[in-house]
Amino acid sequence: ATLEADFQTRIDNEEKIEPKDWMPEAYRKNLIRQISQHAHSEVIGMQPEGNWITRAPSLHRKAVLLAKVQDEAGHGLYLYSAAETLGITREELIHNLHTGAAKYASIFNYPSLTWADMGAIGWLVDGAAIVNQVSLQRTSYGPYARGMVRICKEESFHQRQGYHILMTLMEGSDEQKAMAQDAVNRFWWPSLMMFGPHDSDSEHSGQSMTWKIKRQSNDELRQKFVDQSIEQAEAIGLTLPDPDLRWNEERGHYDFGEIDWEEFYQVISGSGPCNRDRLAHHRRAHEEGAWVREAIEAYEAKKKASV
Amino acid sequence: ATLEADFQTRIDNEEKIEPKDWMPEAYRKNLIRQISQHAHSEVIGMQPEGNWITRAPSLHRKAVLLAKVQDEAGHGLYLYSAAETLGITREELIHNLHTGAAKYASIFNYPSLTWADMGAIGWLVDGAAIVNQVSLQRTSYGPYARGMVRICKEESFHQRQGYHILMTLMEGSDEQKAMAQDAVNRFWWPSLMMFGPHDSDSEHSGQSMTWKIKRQSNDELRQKFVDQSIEQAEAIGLTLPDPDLRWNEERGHYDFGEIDWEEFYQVISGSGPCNRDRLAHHRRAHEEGAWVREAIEAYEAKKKASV
Amino acid sequence: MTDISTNDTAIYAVRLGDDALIHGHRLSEWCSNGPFLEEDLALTNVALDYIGRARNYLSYGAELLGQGATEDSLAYQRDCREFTNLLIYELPRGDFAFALARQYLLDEFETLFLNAMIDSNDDTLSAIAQKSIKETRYHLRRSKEWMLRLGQGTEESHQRLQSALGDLAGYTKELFEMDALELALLEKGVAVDRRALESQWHSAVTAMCEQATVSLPNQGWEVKGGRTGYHTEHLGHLLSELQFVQRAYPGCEW
Amino acid sequence: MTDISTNDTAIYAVRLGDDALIHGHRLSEWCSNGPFLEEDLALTNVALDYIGRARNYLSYGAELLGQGATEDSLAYQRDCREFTNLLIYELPRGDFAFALARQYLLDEFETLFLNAMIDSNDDTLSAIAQKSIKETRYHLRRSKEWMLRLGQGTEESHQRLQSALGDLAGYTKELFEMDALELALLEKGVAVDRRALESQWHSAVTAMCEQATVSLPNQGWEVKGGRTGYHTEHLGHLLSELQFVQRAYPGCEW
Repeated sequence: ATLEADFQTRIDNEEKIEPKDWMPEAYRKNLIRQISQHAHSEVIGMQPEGNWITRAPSLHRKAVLLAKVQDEAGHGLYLYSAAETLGITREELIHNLHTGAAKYASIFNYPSLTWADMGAIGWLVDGAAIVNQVSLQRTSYGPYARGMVRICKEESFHQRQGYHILMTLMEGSDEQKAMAQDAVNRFWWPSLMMFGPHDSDSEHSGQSMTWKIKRQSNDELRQKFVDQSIEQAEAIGLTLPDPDLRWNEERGHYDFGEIDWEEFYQVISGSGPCNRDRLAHHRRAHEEGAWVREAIEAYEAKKKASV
Repeated sequence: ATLEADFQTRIDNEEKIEPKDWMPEAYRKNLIRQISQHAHSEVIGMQPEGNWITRAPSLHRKAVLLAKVQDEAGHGLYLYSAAETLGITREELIHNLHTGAAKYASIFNYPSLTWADMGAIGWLVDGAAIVNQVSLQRTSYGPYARGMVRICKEESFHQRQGYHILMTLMEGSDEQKAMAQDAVNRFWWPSLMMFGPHDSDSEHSGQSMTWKIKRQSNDELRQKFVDQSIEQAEAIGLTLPDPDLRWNEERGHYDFGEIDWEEFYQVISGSGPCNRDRLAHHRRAHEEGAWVREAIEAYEAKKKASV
Repeated sequence: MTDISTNDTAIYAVRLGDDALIHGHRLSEWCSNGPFLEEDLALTNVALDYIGRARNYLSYGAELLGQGATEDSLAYQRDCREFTNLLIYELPRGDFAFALARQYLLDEFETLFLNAMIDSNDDTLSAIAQKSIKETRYHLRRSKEWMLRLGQGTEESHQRLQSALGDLAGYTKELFEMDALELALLEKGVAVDRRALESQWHSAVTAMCEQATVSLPNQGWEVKGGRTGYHTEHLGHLLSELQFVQRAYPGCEW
Repeated sequence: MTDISTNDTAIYAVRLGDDALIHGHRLSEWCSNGPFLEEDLALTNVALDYIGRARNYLSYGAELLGQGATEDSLAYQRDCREFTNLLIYELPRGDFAFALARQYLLDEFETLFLNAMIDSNDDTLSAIAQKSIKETRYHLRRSKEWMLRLGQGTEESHQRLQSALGDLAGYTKELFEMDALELALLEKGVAVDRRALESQWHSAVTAMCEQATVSLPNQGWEVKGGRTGYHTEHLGHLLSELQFVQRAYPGCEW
């Protein structure tokens, strides 16, 4: 397969693969899986934050949160478009989400229970996403890589906003401080799980690295995230809920405790607090919108016919 | 028409007319109109109070309010049954409500906007209803009269509860007092309208009096209500919003200001604050319940078939 | 009793109170929304029983907690993370099939639970159980009848009931969980052993479902967290409504 | 300006702020509930414009009122009877046809209103109008397109749009009402004469509806009251959600 060899050479030379280029079927499939999971994550991710738009505690925060969720919808759109360049339709993508064939980031199966969660999600969840996405700016597939550049810029803005929410709470009343700490307690470990299983247990990692779809391993990225978070937590008086966190001079990194992988797999397999709610919500909105989509089609058809 | 003459003699002798007795068609129709309007009023009346069940400010008040709205459903049931003895089905009754052919008391087209409205509705609206219903305990149609006896007992309980809500507010903070006074300001005039147009303008009154469906005129009942309310208002420091209220030594009654009949007819004809919401709510619940009613029918049919 | 166990009992009473309050609240949302008037009446009636139960539990909890706590301070002044009701109670009211399926599953549970709590050596809890069991027996008769009607009614009612059971299944597991606090109280003869109720509950439900030609699916998912205040997103919205007046006008008598 | 007119202007600004806030809130409820992702984005965008507008109006109103009022104290610490938005803004979000029909009717209105307010001799109001009119022109283009799509789309979309217009008709009259306060401010060149906008609005709406093969029925009903705090029952529920955090944790910075 000289095609395959040429393809790998281009990858090795850091050339971007573009939609019209030849690519191995497995590369295409792997990309669709990853990009669509990423797209669905943005879209499902609108729910836990959307949950607080109507209850945001100031008009300023309400506007910022609305804008953030709007950005997520925008990211979803870029990513659906990137996936569509690989020969799959939006409808198929959504269908796969509804059947469970396509996944979304498991972190969004955790509920947002207090206003402080808007801070924790911004700081930790977007923070973890950025660490991942920064590395994906150099992914081998052109449309995906370019999407990531655009997304990363907005995400780091979101992260700062989330951090600012927590900072404000930590400067506030005792109840506010407790609320912030509680949110961080709940979101810390799930954020670490966002990077996926240990490299040794990661199903898709090997091939993805060769093809440079992924550029850094799960454990590398996770370590980077841990290292950066500790300082930020300390700066505003938050404690990360891990007694094993400590600086390891030798590694030049922080050591941290073992992730509860049983929880991770339980949440993935459907026993997360919100799995059913998230899909049911998306499905309901999609079904309620069916007549609108039909109306557009009918209208466009009439317009064409009358030209 | 010796039948008609006999009938009127029985009426004149204060005998009750029973379902199997002969009665003039117009008497039957008039009764159906009045009883069904009364029944629909109980049922639609569940909405403005139901609106505060989930927001009642104490568990005690929540239980009392729930029980009250439950009583209203119960009254609706008695009254539908009384109407059904006249040869009309529940389904027809509800259909007439939905098409607008049957009316309900216009007072329920006003919104309940604050917790104090639970007080004002209980005190004034139930109060006015009782004045009306006490007189109907002696109405000529047996099932209706007996229904009224039962209903009156519960209503006066409700009125005391409403009064107690207002009393508690009037003993409370300035905000609470203002809330109570505001509710009374909004519900006073509509309560007076509950007795219907002046006797001189009342469409159905003459015949209804002859047949003793009605036992006292609109204006007599209204006067009774005004007289009794003034003392009750004063006792807890509430002001009735009518500058013309004053004791008339000669008449032995309170004089009061002219009712805004334009508002009355506007609300009746559909421009009340809640007319559309009330019917839409009832229609929605009825439609949402269609499959349940069908299930019962199917189940009962199956049960019969298998016997 | 030592102080610690008084406090444990208080927490236990508040837990049961939260369950009853949130359940009663959801049922009360049906008022004027039932499929016909008789059912409006009946659902309101059940709601009332649960609000009454909530008051019994919460006022007992408040009494044990002391420090000025009242049934109303517990109901109206705690935020989402402090509420300890199990998740099944807070799920939105759903359609009528969902409401009745939930009610049925809980009626079977409550029957067993209250029956056991009658034997609690805490007199107040025992008394509450004795009073409540009578109501619950009546609720159960009613909800069983509805299981049959919906299960054997039309194709649509059958489907709706089945789908409701599917949506509820994973939330039932939490009913049978014991944490350290309840285990300690069980030891002392105060609390009910929830674990011991599961198989009996399961048999009853299975038998009933069979009769109704539906099933409680066991898809292997389960969601828990209510006792630690780890709720679904639905509870917060419920509380914003429940507590509005007290929050907007703090420190008043109503 | 005299003190009285400053206060009148404050009330006027708060009224306009309440309209924008409640409208923005209702639109924001669409977030993650749109018929497809592009529309989630678009509706959120319109919501954002209205929240922004609300902040401009309310902070101006707060400034004129003084005594420590802020945009947030106005938004979060007034109860239903003190809110002065017109009723059309507070009606529940309804289905997509209702949302877009309301948006269209309001976009036509806002175009005329803001255009007139540019000439206000109150510099702040004029500046807000100048900024907002650009957004509203864009909103109007979009909502007109939707009127066509839904009106001429399928039978269902046509029917839904028509029925939404029927439900909205009686709430539009209030848009063109002037009370003593606004008349006084009109006299001073501050307020817009709403009455003068009605016929132009009506022509535009009639023309658009014709193109969309629907109509704005004139059934002779009308509901009013927003400016005197006489609301529908929907507003209270909206506020219990909007204000929950501020009410539950009073006196905090967020």
